[in-house]
Amino acid sequence: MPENDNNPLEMRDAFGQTLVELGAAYPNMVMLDADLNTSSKAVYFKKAYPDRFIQVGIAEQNLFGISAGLALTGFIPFPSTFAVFAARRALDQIAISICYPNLNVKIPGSYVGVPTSRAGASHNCIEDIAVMRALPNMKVADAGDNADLRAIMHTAMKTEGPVYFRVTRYTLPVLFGPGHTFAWGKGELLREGADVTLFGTGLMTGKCMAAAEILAKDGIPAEVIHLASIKPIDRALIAQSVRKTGCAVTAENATIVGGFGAAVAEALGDVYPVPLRRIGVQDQWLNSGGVDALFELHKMQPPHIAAAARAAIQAKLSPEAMKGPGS
Amino acid sequence: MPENDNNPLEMRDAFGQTLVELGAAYPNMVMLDADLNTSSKAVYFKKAYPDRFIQVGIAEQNLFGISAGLALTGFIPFPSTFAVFAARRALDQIAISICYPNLNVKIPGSYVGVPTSRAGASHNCIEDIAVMRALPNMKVADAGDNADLRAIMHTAMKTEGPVYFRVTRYTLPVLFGPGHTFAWGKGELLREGADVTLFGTGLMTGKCMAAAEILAKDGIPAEVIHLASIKPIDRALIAQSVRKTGCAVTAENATIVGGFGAAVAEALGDVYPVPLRRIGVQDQWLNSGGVDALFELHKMQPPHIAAAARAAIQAKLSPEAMKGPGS
Amino acid sequence: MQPTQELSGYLEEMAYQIRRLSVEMITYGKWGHIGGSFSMAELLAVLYFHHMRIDPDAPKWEARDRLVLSKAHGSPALYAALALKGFYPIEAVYTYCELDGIEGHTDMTRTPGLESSGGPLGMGLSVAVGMALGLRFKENAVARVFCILGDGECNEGNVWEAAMSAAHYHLDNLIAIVDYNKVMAKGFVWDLMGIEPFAAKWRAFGWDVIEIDGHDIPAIVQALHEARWVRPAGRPIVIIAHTVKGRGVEMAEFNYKWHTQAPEPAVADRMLRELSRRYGRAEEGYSRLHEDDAKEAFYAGE
Amino acid sequence: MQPTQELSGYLEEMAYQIRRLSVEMITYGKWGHIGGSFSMAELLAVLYFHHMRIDPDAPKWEARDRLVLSKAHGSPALYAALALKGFYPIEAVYTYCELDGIEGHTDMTRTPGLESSGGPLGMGLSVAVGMALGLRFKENAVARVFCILGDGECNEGNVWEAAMSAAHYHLDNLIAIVDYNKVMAKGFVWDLMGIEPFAAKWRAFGWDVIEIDGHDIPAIVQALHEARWVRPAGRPIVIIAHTVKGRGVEMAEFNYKWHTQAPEPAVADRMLRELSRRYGRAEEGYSRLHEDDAKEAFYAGE
Ligand SMILES: Cc1ncc(C[n+]2csc(CCOP(=O)(O)OP(=O)(O)O)c2C)c(N)n1
Ligand SMILES: Cc1ncc(C[n+]2csc(CCOP(=O)(O)OP(=O)(O)O)c2C)c(N)n1
Ligand SMILES: [Mg+2]
Ligand SMILES: [Mg+2]
Repeated sequence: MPENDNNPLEMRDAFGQTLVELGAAYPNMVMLDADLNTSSKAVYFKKAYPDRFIQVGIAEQNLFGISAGLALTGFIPFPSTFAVFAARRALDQIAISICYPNLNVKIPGSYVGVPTSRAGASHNCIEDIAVMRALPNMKVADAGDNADLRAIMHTAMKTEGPVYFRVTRYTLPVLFGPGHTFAWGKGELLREGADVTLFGTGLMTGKCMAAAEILAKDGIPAEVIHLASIKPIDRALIAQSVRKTGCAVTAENATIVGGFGAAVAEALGDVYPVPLRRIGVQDQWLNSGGVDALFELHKMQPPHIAAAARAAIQAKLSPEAMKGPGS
Repeated sequence: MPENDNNPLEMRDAFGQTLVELGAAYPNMVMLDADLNTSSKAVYFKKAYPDRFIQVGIAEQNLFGISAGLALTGFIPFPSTFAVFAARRALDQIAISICYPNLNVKIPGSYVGVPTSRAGASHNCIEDIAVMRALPNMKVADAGDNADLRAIMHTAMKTEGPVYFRVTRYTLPVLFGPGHTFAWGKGELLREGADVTLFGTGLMTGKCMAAAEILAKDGIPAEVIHLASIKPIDRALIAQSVRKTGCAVTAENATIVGGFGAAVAEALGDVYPVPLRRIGVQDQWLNSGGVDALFELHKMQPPHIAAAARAAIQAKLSPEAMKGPGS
Repeated sequence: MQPTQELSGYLEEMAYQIRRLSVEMITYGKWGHIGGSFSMAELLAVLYFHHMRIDPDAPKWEARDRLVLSKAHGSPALYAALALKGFYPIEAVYTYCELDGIEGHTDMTRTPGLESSGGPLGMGLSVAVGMALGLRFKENAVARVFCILGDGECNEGNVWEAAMSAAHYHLDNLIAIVDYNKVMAKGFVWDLMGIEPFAAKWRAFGWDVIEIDGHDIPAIVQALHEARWVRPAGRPIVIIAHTVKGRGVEMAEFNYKWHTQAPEPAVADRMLRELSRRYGRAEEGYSRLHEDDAKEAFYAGE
Repeated sequence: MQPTQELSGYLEEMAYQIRRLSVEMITYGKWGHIGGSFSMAELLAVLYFHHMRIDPDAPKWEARDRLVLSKAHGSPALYAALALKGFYPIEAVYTYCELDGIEGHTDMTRTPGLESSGGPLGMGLSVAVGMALGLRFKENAVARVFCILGDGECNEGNVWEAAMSAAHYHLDNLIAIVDYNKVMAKGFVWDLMGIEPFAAKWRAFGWDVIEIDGHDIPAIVQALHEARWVRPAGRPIVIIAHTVKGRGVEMAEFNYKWHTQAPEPAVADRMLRELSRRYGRAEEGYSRLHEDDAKEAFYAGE
């Protein structure tokens, strides 16, 4: 079942469909669920391959431990739960039972960030990028659209070792054509521009594209780079772009502390330091609210990205203006 | 029992002694242990105030949940376990039962990083800084010596809300005099220098001081700044220093992904971007070994810091040389 | 300790209002868990309007009883009970899931009367153990700590860590109540992860067990009385309340599809009318049926 | 299934060697857990030298039995068993806790014969459940998965999550063994966090229980035979092995102070001499007593 780019699905449905595709190609793939399959859409796999679907109940520690055991007997497990429960409830199991022995487990983190919205702070996952990135051996990705998610999942299956990828409960605008592929550590230049680079990951890349339009109207050419692969990250492309533009903005559907923005900041410090503005949840709990209201509240909409881009340009032009709020 | 700076204790003993001091000053302080008190040195408190010591057995999720309940009935709990089990095993409980309602719980993370040494990768905690920093409301600190730890603990008691601080199983060289104090978001300039700034946290600050000596012998004046307060971090002091030196090195007893180095990289991107080299565990598991052998293996000794400083200076002087390994 | 006819009637009315308000807020908030709110309506009614020593005018009264809703997705029913009890105006429930409103899962910093924050299952009993220990330290012999758990929630290991420690510390000032409604998020408990023999598990973990019909108001009154005044003998007490998930409207009963789902306003209207008929009240539908609602319909599905 | 005199003697010798090598490697590595290594010496001896279907020349043989050491701090005893079995040379154990050597806690990527990596308590049974499910998927009816747990470890909720799921999936190809040595890291189990009634807990979680003296070799042989061939009836099986922490040298017996502690070489020498006397062997001390050891004495304490 290929995704239908003309009538975009919610990303979680694209996730479910891709699970079915992969299940056909990999007879040793098994899906595990902790009582959330019709929400996460692991249910697609359950319906297609009931014999390879394992329900563990509401027990996330066990979910990941069992997955380790299945990987050790030759299966490729997809333990599925909400991202908060992967990143927080079962972190020790993911770290030691899975990452440490580098087991072949693919972990989808469902219900990430703002679009989880009304469920509130305990469920609107903002810390998974920071947390998963900190684990040695773990690879981390956040898809920009459904085609990207599908490509990530296909690549994940061909990658030996643990992978964490985010699945959003949201319908994303189409960014990529049908032939789209994904490779670890490779970013995608989506739009060229000379004045500032907008680095997006996950659903925020679409908002970066919209921000670039806003900036273009003001005569500011912004470059947009999509970095679905957060770990490893495309340091070469980052360096190449900021060497031209001289300043950057990151945008992620997550906390700006330690996550994607930090990954770019680390890379910039390593390869080419420039002023950086980070868009995302500003170290607050992501409480309940409507999706758009939350994007607005946390200043994650295209106009906010555009404003951050202007601030970055300003900082580049007048180093004295770089004194941020802290100085 | 004040710490004895002339005959330095292992930091965990300074921790134990300070617990006893605080227990005298705060009758509503309670200590919780998950079967590790003679290792963590929570045992000092247990012996002094047996009525305020609660053993929960080997059950870290429960350890932090119970602490939330005690905080809600007016106590100031110190739930104590190894750092890995706070940061990984009980992260959901720390995040939602404690941080989210901003409860007054003080969390010591014992046995951090390299000096945990022989216990091996599952116990040598490297990800706690990245993980704890990602939680809204959480404050994070890593002491440079025993006096610093004592100051952090005293300040933590006067701070409303959750605090995470690291306790090392190691004897650290003395950095601070007896009148030493600690304030959130305040760094300490330990040595002035014009060519490069060495930002240290935890036991790595001492190694930065030694690195500065090495550099001085080569005629390179290095500035050393100790940032025990990792979150919040002293952005003003960071900016002020790098505006002068133009490049920096961070050094932490933890993974360089998402932790202290990332916090500094984030701050630099915000306020004054300069080339940055990050010393710490390079995104690998910190397997068993002798302490010195591990510091050597992971290139965390003063000569390595000095070499990183030279590389940072090089990058500052010839921007083209800034192309790091990734570009 | 049989309640009077009058008391039972009053508590029944409160259970009815809890159900009504749950539907109102879930529909208006466009998100929430009907099944698990309905199944504990009688439990909350008896706790908040008869058994618990609490004072809405002094929500932080030191000697009060405390309730931790561990199955925090059942928040609508609790928010309704707190509003009906007078902790805040009834109107406030219509801010459910709104910015700066009442949080989808429980956030104690935003809602008076809430004793803890939650969302992730399995955590609340530990918090309750901490409170019960705290009360013991304070030598408060009267106050009780209640903790409501889901049956599916009891899959979580954290529950059993807490259970073990409560027995170890002889916390007979702690009363857990399991809303044993036989259904979890995506199916029946026995199908997804069986928990039987359930009472035996609690007993083996050192608890005293009382089993009741969790919709039978006199039985609940009696069980709580017993748990507070008769049973305490150095063991924590669990009331296993056999309930029906979604109890109140037929389409939701024992049906996991109404575990999490906001009804369309028209469906809510039908639900509420059915509810009033069941209770023998004058038929009354959804109060905001015709309100022009500009909110996105995002969470209507599961 | 009484073992012959000869078999018992051989298994006793293996238990003896496991204890000796544990002391050797902990002393030389200057870190490690003597008490919990000693208490399971007989269990490992019977498993690795009699019961388990494994082949050191084909460590990844698909149809092999598997053992997950959930109490991974007991690694010295397991490393000893694997070395004695021939998975690697005995000499390798002297790299314990060294750079690029055998890891302090278990790291399966470094040590042939290890079936999992560990360190944090409470996780292993889940991994074993996954393996048992995996074997079921593969329609391997013969292989068994063993999992050794500590008694203190059973405080961990993760253990009970795993236990519940093993019963739910009728995994009678899974055999858990609890090294019930009555002591955890800092004291007695009943004092720090009581787990009794312990067998009742497992039964209430749907397991079949066998209780034995975990130092009685014929009893272990018999229990494993029963667990593998007699008991399977759709329920996972737990062997509660009553043991003595530190069993083998008096100073360590039932003494939490030897839970984690590397002995000074001279103390190790005394320990090993005592051990040989107890086993009626010629007195033999610490093999590297006089070796000039430049390694830091860092972890000598707890
Ligand atoms: C740790 C955790 N895992 C998963 C969820 C998602 N979730 C919310 S409610 C629910 C089902 C709860 O079932 P049960 O405990 O039986 O509650 P009730 O039937 O009373 O609604 C699940 C899986 C969660 N909130 N927390
Ligand atoms: C999750 C976790 N918490 C704490 C520890 C530290 N620790 C190592 S061994 C041990 C005591 C184990 O006691 P028990 O399970 O009884 O094992 P045994 O007596 O067989 O050594 C503790 C607390 C750990 N390894 N993992
Ligand atoms: Mg239920
Ligand atoms: Mg023990």
